[in-house]
Amino acid sequence: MSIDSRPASAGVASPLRSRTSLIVPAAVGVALVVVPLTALLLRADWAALPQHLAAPTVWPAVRLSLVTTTTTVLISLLVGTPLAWLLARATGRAATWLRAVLTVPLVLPPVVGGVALLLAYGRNGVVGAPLDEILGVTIPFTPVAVVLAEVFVAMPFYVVAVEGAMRQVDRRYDALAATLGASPWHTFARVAVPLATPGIAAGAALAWARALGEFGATITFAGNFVGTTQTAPLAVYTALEQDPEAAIALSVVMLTVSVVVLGALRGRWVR
Amino acid sequence: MSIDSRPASAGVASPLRSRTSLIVPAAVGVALVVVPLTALLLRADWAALPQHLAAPTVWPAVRLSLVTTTTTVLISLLVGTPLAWLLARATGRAATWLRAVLTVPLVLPPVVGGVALLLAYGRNGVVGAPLDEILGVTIPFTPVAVVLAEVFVAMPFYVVAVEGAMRQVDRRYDALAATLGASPWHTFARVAVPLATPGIAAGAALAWARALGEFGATITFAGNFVGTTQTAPLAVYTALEQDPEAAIALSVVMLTVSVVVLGALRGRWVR
Amino acid sequence: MAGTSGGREGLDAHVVATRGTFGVDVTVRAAPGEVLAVLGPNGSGKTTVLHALAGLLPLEEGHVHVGGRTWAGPQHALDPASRRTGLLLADHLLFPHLTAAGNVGFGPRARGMPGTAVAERVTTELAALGIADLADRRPGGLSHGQAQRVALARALATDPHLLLLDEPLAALDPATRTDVRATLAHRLAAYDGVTVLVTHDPLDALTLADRLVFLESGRVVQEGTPSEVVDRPRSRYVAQVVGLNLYAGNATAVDTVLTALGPVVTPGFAHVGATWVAFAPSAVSLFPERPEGSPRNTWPLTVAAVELLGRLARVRLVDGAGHPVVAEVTAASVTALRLHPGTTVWAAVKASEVTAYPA
Amino acid sequence: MAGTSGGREGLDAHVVATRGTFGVDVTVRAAPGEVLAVLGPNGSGKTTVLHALAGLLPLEEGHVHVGGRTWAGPQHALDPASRRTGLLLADHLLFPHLTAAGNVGFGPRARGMPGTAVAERVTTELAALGIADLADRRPGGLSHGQAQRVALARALATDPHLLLLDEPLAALDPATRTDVRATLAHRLAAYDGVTVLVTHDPLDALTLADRLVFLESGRVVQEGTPSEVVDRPRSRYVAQVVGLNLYAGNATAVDTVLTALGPVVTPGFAHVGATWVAFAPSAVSLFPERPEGSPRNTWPLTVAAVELLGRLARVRLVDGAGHPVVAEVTAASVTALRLHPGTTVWAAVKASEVTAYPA
Amino acid sequence: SSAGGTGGGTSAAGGSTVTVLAAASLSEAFSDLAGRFESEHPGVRVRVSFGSSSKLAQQVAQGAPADLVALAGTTVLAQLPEEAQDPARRTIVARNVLEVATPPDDAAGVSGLADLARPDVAVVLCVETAPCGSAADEVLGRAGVTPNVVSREVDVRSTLAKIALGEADAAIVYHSDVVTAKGRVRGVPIPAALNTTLDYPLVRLTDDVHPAAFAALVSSPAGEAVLVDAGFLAP
Ligand SMILES: Nc1ncnc2c1ncn2[C@@H]1O[C@H](COP(=O)(O)OP(=O)(O)OP(=O)(O)O)[C@@H](O)[C@H]1O
Ligand SMILES: Nc1ncnc2c1ncn2[C@@H]1O[C@H](COP(=O)(O)OP(=O)(O)OP(=O)(O)O)[C@@H](O)[C@H]1O
Ligand SMILES: [Mg+2]
Ligand SMILES: [Mg+2]
Repeated sequence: MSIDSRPASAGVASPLRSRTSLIVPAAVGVALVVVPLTALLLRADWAALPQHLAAPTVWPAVRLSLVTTTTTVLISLLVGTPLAWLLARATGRAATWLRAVLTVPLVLPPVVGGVALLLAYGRNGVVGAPLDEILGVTIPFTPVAVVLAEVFVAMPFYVVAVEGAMRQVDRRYDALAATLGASPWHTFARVAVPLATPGIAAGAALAWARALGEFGATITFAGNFVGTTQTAPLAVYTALEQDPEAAIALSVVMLTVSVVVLGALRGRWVR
Repeated sequence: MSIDSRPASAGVASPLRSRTSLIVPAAVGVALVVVPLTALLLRADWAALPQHLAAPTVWPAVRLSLVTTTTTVLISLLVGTPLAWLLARATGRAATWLRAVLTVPLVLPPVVGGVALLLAYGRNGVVGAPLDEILGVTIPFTPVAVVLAEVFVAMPFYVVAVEGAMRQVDRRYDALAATLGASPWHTFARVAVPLATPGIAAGAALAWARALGEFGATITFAGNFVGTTQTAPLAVYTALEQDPEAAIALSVVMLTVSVVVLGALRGRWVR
Repeated sequence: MAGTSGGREGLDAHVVATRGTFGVDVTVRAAPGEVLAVLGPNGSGKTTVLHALAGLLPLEEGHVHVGGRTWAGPQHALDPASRRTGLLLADHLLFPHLTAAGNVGFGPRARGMPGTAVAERVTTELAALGIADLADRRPGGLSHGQAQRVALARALATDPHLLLLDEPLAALDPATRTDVRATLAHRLAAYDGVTVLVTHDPLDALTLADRLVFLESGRVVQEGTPSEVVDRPRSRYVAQVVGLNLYAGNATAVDTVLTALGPVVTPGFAHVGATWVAFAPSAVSLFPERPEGSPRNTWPLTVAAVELLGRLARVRLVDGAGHPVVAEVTAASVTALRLHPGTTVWAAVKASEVTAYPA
Repeated sequence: MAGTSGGREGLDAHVVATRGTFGVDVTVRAAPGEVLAVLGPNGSGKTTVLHALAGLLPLEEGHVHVGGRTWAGPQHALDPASRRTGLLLADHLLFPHLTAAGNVGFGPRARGMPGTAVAERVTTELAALGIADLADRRPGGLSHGQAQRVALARALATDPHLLLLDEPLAALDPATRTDVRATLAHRLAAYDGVTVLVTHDPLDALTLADRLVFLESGRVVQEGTPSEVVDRPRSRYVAQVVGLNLYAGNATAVDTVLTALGPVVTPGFAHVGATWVAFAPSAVSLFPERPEGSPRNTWPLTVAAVELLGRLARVRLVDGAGHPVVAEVTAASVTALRLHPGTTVWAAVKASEVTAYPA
Repeated sequence: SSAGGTGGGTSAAGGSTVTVLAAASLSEAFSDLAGRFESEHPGVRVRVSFGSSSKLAQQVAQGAPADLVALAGTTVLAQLPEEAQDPARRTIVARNVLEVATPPDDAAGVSGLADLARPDVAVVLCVETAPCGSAADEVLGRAGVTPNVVSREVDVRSTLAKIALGEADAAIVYHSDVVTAKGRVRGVPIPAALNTTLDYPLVRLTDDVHPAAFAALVSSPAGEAVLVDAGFLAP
């Protein structure tokens, strides 16, 4: 029997003071994020915006960003969700340390992350060298490198967030599913994933956003070639060197796109 | 009555195939992260490590990073937790859009984030100008600026992750707490926070890691002054210019610290 | 709990609320200190009414007045935290992160009671329900019945103005149930607020309640004191719960009522028209042949089911048209009469064992 | 469910397990098709035993053999998914994200049944329990009793080799309970696996079970067929559940047993030494003065509590040393004798109403 | 008395500080010079922040409390506040020329600009908007070479990383970058006729004494020597 979540209050809200003690810090939190964004919007050169957007590099960069970030999120979902689930239910030291290792890309300055990717998948890399010699495949300077860089940087966010959410799924549901004959996979797909949906949505949003903003690892590992590896943030950065106004205009557009995408998706997805 | 979570299986694990279908993608996920890190470790110049670490800029940078990231996490906890809770329980369009706006700093290329912070809190900024004129306080190029930059970049990760976790807290517990006379604050502090602990821990880890790795916004907004605003990633960046080996050595140390901190903290905290 | 709550004017509520496609429209009233038992089939809206009283479900219409104060009215509704209710939910919902003591102390602490007073109160409440030794256990380490007692203690510990108990004793073993029922009876007798008790157990209702309210499909079908209800059930469901055979009929003569079973002879009554006829299962005797002699009501029936309850047996019978009659006979007669589903027997009820009252 | 499960050799289990500081050490055996009811006070380990059988709690020692296969032994234990159990938990735990139909179909689907067969099976199961109309409802939209029936359907839908039911009927209203009990009795009669049924309701146990097992503190205190247990309870708790007064005593003469209440005269028996003495509450008559005449057992007692149950009343009495006696009298006698806590009365029990059997 | 910045300068109570913003490529030389200055002027601290020139310009525009800013190239001067653009406030302290960089093993066998046109030589250049990028385009145009460009890197660091790790076979960077890379890349000079020069202006944002002294040190022969050691040409 569920308790209805609509508040019964039609008017009076008596514990106002207590509500204030939540709203004030929350408002501070909002301000810390919103004030700089507002400043950016206030100072943006709106008149020149159409002209900035007409630049030939804009559309390829936005398209590449959308494609690669979507791929990154899909990879995270496919590969990160089982990982998060196994970690959430794992006990013991090995799991603890694996968990910590997976957070390393969050800590690594992205540029160093890019170097690490080069050392791994580059022409002389641990994996890249045999790949080059045997299959003749080179990864750097291709869109695949962009995706690899984004996955490296963003998937850990997804895994950490989803693991937290999966941990919150009552273990009794797993156990019950097992008695009903559900294999681990069935339990994962039919019980854990649906019950952790809010966390998965949050994790996907985090990963998508992080991938969309990814800059350092991409530039170092994938390079910056219009149409192939120049994502939106690289375009912004490139513009920043010469014309900060244009860069700001571009980022404002990027933000708008992301707010709209996230707002629309999450509003539909969650709740 | 809780179901014991220890597996009853003493040996045989029959649905092996099904377990494999979880383990294979999870292993791919681990590999995507671990391979580049391993490459980094393999290529690091271990012999020169002590010498690199003895550089006079290392210790101030590490100390500043630890202080500012800890502050950032504390601010996120204090301010972001109520925010996440209110968002998790809010309905309606306003909440949906606020949620989307809060993810903007994840998307913003950090350098643009730094510009936004300068536009807001710089001496000519929207908030900074009055602050300077009235109180004589300037924020940029101080450790406060480092914290502001880290909060701007990292807190959204915390809020998004914790909101997901809070959503998963059964609403019936809130309702029940209310009938027991608990004010919103009491419900938040005594029910929502403890029940969402795994998510909060995950969120804090994300925010801490993101803050520790933060580079673009900090260098733009706070500058790169040894001892005052040069955090570990900035030190790595500066070293990278002259001596990539030293930079890699430094990052390896940074990683080790972060793995140890996260491993130890989360092992104790969660579970 | 005596003297702690101000229920001078008791409870006066008219609850109109919906949950999905289901609606309730129920009026409940009780004087201060009264215990109101709410009974009814599964899904009849009992829990829904409790939730509406607690403020967890908004009223669409109606009002809730408790102790002279308006908790909910047409304009205005207090939120759950501002109502002083003690709510026990059927699926107890203990806070999983708090110990038994933490759960029981949650309400007092939330209402600002100082720490030492809370600890004392918690000890008292747990001891009264025989679970003092479980104080430091988390809900995960409690059995079902233990958890339910903790939840009961939690509801009682808030000094509520309105105590709302949803199946408080359902998970208790019979011995504990007797003890807790006695404890609860004692507590409720000393309590000057109103208690609304949802239960499926007629024993709980009869021993604890001053008045019974029966719901079906979100509407009240009968209410009254226990003896009124037990003596004169007015719906098949109520009759089943209090353990009577009940038939609607039409009074045709001073002592005969025409029912679906056929004419039933009664000790006599003083009215005409629609009439209820009731008799106890134990008043039904079964015979292999049509009996001669005093019982004036006899019917040929077919056995539908036999339930053995130790030395007694409950026999469910139906007439040709499927109207049910329940008989209670000794286990010995079951063997003697070879009663099993399908057997045809004669049932007899003395006129003096039949009650008849206007519908 | 007939013929679907291979419980040819029934259940043979010795469960030694711990949960925190609590341990169970229980042996349960049942032939194929048998229904075993497990009863016992709250916290006696009933649920713990079920969990161990289902594989949710590891055995520390012992074994579980079902239908000739070893589910758990000293070396080896199947995980829960590889055991074919149908488990109903006391706090039903429906999957909140699935509809009633989705919950019931979960097991069949997990075991690889094709979609259309699942849908058919689900419809059948829900209809049998009278909740076909709730198929598309999520657990949040079900009442407590409705949810319990869905959970029961879910357990039954898996064609288990071992059916484990933890208080399956506790949340049902009396009318539904009777119906579901009948349905269940029907199902279980046709089922060739073993059913272990945990319940607090003697009626469930007596009507559904072939054998009863009573647990206390994680150990078996009595087991046997319903009539063995009802006739000859061997612990105070068992006696209370089956509704008898029980005293341990010592046979001193051919027809007298020395108990805590004093000497009790019985119809006679053929042994000496430790003896149980039992009589029903309804065999106890109450008198304001010491009665003369046939009853040979009389004691002066003090009323501790009176529970009115409609036309009947249950009176709890204690002797000078606090030994309890329960009497069942008519509500009329309660008024006539002015019975209320503190009244002193004489209780009488005819020797012919007393049962005595060796301890 | 200031041009765009007030600086932490001598006006600050208790010990004076000179705050310098410098282009990342100057970091080794300016760290060295700051140390020298501090030992010559006890009680005066020199704080140097390194970053990309455009970022530094932006920081100054937003009121960074700096006394001096040293930029790579003169184009970003336009982003400085108007007062700071006064030519009297700046001195050119160093110059840089372009050079081809290859991995140390030079597997592709690059011996001059012309080799960059070979299809088997993967070339990385700085992005057009960065000084090293526009300059490289200019040089290549002058030489009539169309290279096989695989990436236009946003800064020198990532350009050099590609060469040092062998991901690309050749790049065009500044001579000082090759010197700073200390053997991890090999430099191939570009003939002066084709080459271009990048000027490093040092802009005085305040008029305090210590900053002026530091600026003087940078322009002094000793300062010049340090800069030349770091791969720059004397102005
Ligand atoms: N979302 C919904 N949509 C449709 N009907 C609903 C919804 N939620 C609840 N109901 C129905 O409301 C009715 C009342 O439920 P309630 O829990 O009040 O019953 P109850 O009398 O407490 O029953 P029980 O004895 O089983 O606890 C039930 O029939 C239930 O199916
Ligand atoms: N973590 C723990 N530490 C100590 N004791 C525990 C723990 N978990 C469970 N117990 C105890 O184990 C005992 C057995 O519990 P179980 O649920 O099996 O009882 P039960 O017979 O099913 O009772 P009920 O009729 O109330 O459902 C209980 O007394 C409970 O308090
Ligand atoms: Mg209910
Ligand atoms: Mg139990």
